[in-house]
Amino acid sequence: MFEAAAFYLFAFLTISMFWITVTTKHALYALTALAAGMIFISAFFFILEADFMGVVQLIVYSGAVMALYAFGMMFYDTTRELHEKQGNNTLVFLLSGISALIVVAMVAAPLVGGNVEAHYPIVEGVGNSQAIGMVLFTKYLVPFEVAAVMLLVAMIAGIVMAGKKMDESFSELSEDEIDTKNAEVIS
Amino acid sequence: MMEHILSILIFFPLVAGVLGLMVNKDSMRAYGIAVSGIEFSLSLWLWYAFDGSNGGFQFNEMVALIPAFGINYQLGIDGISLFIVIMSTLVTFIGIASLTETRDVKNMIITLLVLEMTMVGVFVSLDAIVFYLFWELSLVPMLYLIGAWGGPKRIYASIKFFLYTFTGSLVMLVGMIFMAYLYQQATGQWSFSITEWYRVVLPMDLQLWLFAAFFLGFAIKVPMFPFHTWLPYAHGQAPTIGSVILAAVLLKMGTYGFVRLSLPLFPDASVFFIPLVVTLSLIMIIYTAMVAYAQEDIKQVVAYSSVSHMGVIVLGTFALNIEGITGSIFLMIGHGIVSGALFLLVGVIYDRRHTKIMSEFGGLASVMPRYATIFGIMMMASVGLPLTINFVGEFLSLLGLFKVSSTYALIAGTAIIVGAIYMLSAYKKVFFGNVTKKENENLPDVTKTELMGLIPLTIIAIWLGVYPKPILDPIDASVRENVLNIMYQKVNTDMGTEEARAMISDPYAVEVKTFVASAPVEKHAAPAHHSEGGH
Amino acid sequence: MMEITLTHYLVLSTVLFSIGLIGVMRRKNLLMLFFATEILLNSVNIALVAISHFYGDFTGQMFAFFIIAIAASEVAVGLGLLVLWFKRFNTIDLDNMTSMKG
Amino acid sequence: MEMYLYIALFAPLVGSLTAGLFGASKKTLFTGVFASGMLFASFISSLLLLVQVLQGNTYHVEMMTWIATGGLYVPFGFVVNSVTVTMMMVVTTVSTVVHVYAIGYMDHDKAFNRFFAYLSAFVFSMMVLVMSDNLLGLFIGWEGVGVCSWLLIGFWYHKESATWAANEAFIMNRIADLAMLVGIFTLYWNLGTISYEGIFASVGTADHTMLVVAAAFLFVGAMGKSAQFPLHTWLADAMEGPTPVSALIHAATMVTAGVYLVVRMNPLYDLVPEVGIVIASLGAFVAMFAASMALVNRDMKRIIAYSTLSQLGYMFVAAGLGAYWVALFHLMAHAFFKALLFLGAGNVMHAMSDELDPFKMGGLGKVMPGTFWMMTLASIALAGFFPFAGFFSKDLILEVAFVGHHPILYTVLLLTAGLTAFYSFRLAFLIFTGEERYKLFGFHPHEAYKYMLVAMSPLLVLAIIAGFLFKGTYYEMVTAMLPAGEYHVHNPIVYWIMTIGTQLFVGGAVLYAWIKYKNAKVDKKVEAGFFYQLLFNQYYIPKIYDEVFSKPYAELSKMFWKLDNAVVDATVDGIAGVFYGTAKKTHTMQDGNLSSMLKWMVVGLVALLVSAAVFIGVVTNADVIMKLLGH
Repeated sequence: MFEAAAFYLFAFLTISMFWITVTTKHALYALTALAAGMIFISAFFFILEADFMGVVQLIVYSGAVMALYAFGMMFYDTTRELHEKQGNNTLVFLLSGISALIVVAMVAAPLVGGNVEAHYPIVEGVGNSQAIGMVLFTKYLVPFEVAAVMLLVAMIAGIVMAGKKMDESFSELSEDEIDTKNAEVIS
Repeated sequence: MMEHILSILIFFPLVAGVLGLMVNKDSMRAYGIAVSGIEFSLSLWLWYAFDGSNGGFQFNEMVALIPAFGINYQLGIDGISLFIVIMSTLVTFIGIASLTETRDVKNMIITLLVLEMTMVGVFVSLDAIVFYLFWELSLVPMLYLIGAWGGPKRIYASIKFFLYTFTGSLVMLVGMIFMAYLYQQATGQWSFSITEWYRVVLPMDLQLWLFAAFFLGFAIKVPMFPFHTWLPYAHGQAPTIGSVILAAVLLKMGTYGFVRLSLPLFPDASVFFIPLVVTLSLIMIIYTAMVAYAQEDIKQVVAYSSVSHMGVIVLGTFALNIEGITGSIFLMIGHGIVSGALFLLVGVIYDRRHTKIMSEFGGLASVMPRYATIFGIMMMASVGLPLTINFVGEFLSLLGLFKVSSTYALIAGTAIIVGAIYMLSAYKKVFFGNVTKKENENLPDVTKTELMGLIPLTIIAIWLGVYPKPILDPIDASVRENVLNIMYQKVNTDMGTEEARAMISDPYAVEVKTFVASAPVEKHAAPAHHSEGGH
Repeated sequence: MMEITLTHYLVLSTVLFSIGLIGVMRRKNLLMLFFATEILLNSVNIALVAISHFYGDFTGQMFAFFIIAIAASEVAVGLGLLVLWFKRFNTIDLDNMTSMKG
Repeated sequence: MEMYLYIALFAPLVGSLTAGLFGASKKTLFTGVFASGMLFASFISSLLLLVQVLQGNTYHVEMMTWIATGGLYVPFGFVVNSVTVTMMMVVTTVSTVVHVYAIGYMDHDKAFNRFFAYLSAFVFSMMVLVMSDNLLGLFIGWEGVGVCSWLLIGFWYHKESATWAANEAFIMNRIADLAMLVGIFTLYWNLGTISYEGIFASVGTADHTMLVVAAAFLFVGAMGKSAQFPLHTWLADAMEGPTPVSALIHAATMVTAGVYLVVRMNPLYDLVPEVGIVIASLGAFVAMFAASMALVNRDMKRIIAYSTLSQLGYMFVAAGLGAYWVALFHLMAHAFFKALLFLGAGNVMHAMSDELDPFKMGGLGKVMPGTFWMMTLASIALAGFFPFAGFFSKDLILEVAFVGHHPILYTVLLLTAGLTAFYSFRLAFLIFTGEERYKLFGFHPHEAYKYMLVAMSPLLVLAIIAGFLFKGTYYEMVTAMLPAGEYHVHNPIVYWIMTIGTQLFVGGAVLYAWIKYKNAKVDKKVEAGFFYQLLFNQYYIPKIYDEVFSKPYAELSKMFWKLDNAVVDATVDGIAGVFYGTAKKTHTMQDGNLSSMLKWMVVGLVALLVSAAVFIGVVTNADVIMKLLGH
């Protein structure tokens, strides 16, 4: 009973937050709504007894990623309304609607076979974090390390791309000047 | 050495061609002649070592390439492919020896050597994938020949040639993979070996589909009506040597494919498709012959005539009896020699006048008598005069076809009429009459270089017309063993159709009649009088 | 109705995904586009974790975990590129980015 | 003896190749003499073989295999028997004479050597045709003589009319050759062999319909070579060639090959009398038809050509009615006097600087008496006066028709005999008697070289004596192979009435020609008449052929060529164009705008989802769907 109430509540909240994210004209609203939606999603993870994932969601998404976005938004005037040319909106809604409808129909119909075998079953009596750790550092050790390296590489790339010559505004330079500067940086 | 002779035949030109990159430009011609000459001698040696009475595959080689899918580097040669291989090496040799091209000769010779590799490869490979590999590879040097040394519209012509034939072969590739899949279904393991495929009997419906897939690939290559339009462009734009090899060898890949793959693999479908194939061939013979008559460009006349004659080859193949198939294979060789020579001959006047339009000439018989004579002999060979090479093939093909249907044979026989019409009128336009153009008055007769190519071809055209036996016998043996016997065995299983059974008779039931050596002069006593008479 | 099954979660996930799709298609601002992709990724995460839960298998959670890692990298690189672009052209409107015109 | 056989066969080839070696070089008398010598060797060998055959021997050699595959076995095999030896004698005799004659005739021609190469090659082909022991060997010669005929008709290749006529002859013969091939195919697949011996051995038990088909097709082949209606137009046009060629090829030998074929295949034709009667009727028709065209023609050589055609008709009547030995006999006799006639015409042409219109001649008898006598005697032989060769052979054919109870054929042939006499003497009178009209046109005629006349003399002798001297021996010899049959009218009174009546009728025709043409008066009224015009224009047949076959063929060819470009190739290009056009239209999809690309991505996603849904639906509901489809 409690589970159902929580599910519906959070489902409603998540959907509305994300809806705001994709429709609002204010970047700030969108960011805030997205962050809220992320937090609400972590609630599902907790309901689903995936405590570790819930925590990761909160820390990585709501914390780190949103913070990154927030920094990214500092570059331009967030109070200004976004001017976006809107083309054929009906097509957009139609396409999304159809895809949603089909997937829902496929999911709702009792088609998904029941013969899925658990390769890494959840062990009784062991905490979620502990169990995840066991799987992560055995079977998924190599992907985990690769992911770590990837994050490192992404971090360095982000710094290199965004961080160089912060004192110069590229937007005020001509193409040629930018090219020469780029050449300098690369060399 | 002998057990790898086929591999040597394939890869020697390639290796020599790559090494040719290091050869000095001025000595490239000599190098090319030497390499292709050695290759030709090797192929002649192959003939010497070949056991003509054995119809099966000889000099077999087998190296596993991808064992999981049964793809092997499998080579072998029988009477059917032997002479086409020899013809390929001969035509390449002669082409290089009589090369009059002046632009970028070095690259051209290297291209020709690579082309020679692919041609030999197609005719000796017994694995479908290797066959396909060489089949497609052959397009590349040819594309390069047309595109780099061709006429003004060479890019269009070469792209058209490439894409058109490539499309057809892709369908064929699908057919091959499907065939291998069916083999896997039947035997539990994969194989692309053609000799293995020979052992699979397929149900009729599958045969039809597979036949159609293979047919498209081969028909475009032949080229059969209505897939022939790439050929006039390719010939029209190609340099002389390109046309020679295209007509002499590359087109034969299609008809060879019919004999090697379509007939033995899909005997019932072959019988089923006879009306369609024969109709297309008949249209092809008459229609292209008429188009040839309307041409103003002598090279186009030869090009269309080449298409027209290919129709007879296809007809002979689909006669499905020993006479027809043997004749069609012999005609492949004859057509290679004759149309190759005709293209060389056209090249001779093109080199002198840089035009191929017939109205630009006239009366050449008095200016270039030797040239006119050789052209005349080759023209007569082309129209199938007895005692020239083409007659043997055409006669046997039509004879075979007559067994299938006398009406077909009668219509197909018009080839000898329409062929004479366009050839004679073209000859008349170019060689007869008075010399009307001033430029033609002092044209030099054929040079020694040109004669190096033309004389051997002329001699062969007459020699094989008078004495075709050394070639016919091995072909006959292989047609019995590798084509008709397989077909006969297959159609007499449960899956064979009634029509096919009625059509294909046991090839070994036909008695081989041989010439009694040193036939003595028979001296008959005066024979009995015909008794009655008078009215 | 009261019993929350896997289907519920999958439907929710689908709905969120289509909202994300709407965002991806509607938004012309590059930053907003990033937001929409986050929605897409999150909706899939929900589905994966839910499947993991209902089948008692950790694979789903692992995938969700890696997706989060990848999303983080994507944001890092993507924002870097965005900043670079903005500095260079003073706009991050998609309609101005047509250099890959066919 | 086989050595003589090979000499007879290959000596002309040696002569031809030797002459051919000098083909492009200047005139050397040597080539002509050598080729003639080779021909003479061939003639002597044939003569020796004839002696052997007369003693009842026949020879059959197989030189080597030619084509052998499947069940087909064709050797180069040669036979000498009474029929072939007769033909060999005719061929070698006439060609030796013509060769010697041509040394003089072609004296001034630049391409003297080439001429002998061709002419000897022709003789070789003819010998192959005659001597071969199988039908395909005959076909070698058949096509070989066709090619040599093409080369020789178009010998003066700078003349448009000559090359045109050469091509016409070759192509028309090819049409007939196709029929011939079909005949050979039919025999092969039904009897399993194409050697004469094999065919004759099994022909008796074969299916009758098949035999009719084979015989008919072979005869169509013969029609082409022997220029029978409707394939006759090439023969008159072939007169463009040098006159010795006309004498050898288009009178004495090649055109009679058709008759020879029917005679050679007599066991087959014996079994199909219905085909025989068609042959005979066509022969009679052609005899009359050709003679009528000869009546009014103003071209000396063409008149003789039509006369040849007409005589070929006679031969076919005999062959068709089963009197093969009679046909062959007339063939032989005709070869002698017709070749003589042509060679005489050649002398006249030489004298008149290649003028062919007899109305521009007249009175030449005084200037060239040798030629005058020879041509006149040849005409007498042709007209069939006693005791010349023509009397014995041609009247025999009339008797064959009479005895065989074919009154229509007999009447036609009798009338034709009168026409024959009329036009041959019309020609003779116009050329040799009357006023010397040539002076008006400034000609300076002269008699031919002595040795040319000497060369012709054997033919003259043969034309006179071949009938009464050889008939008996010939009959004895040739009936060893051919159905014997004495075609005698049993009632002596009827016989004498017929014979004398025919002679009187023919004589009357000659007299009429004398009255009409001794002064070479031209009756303008008659010339304007419908019949005259009809005959003069050869019944408009060449024109009809041109309109009905040649021009439409050329038009159709042009149309096909356009079709090839406009339809067949355009279809291919069209298919390529579809791809190209699609790409051109849809490349705007790639507008570089990320937003629209994303939209397309979603469209793709939806498409994939739909197809997945449909696939799942179909798979899970397969039973229902199959039921709905009625399986």
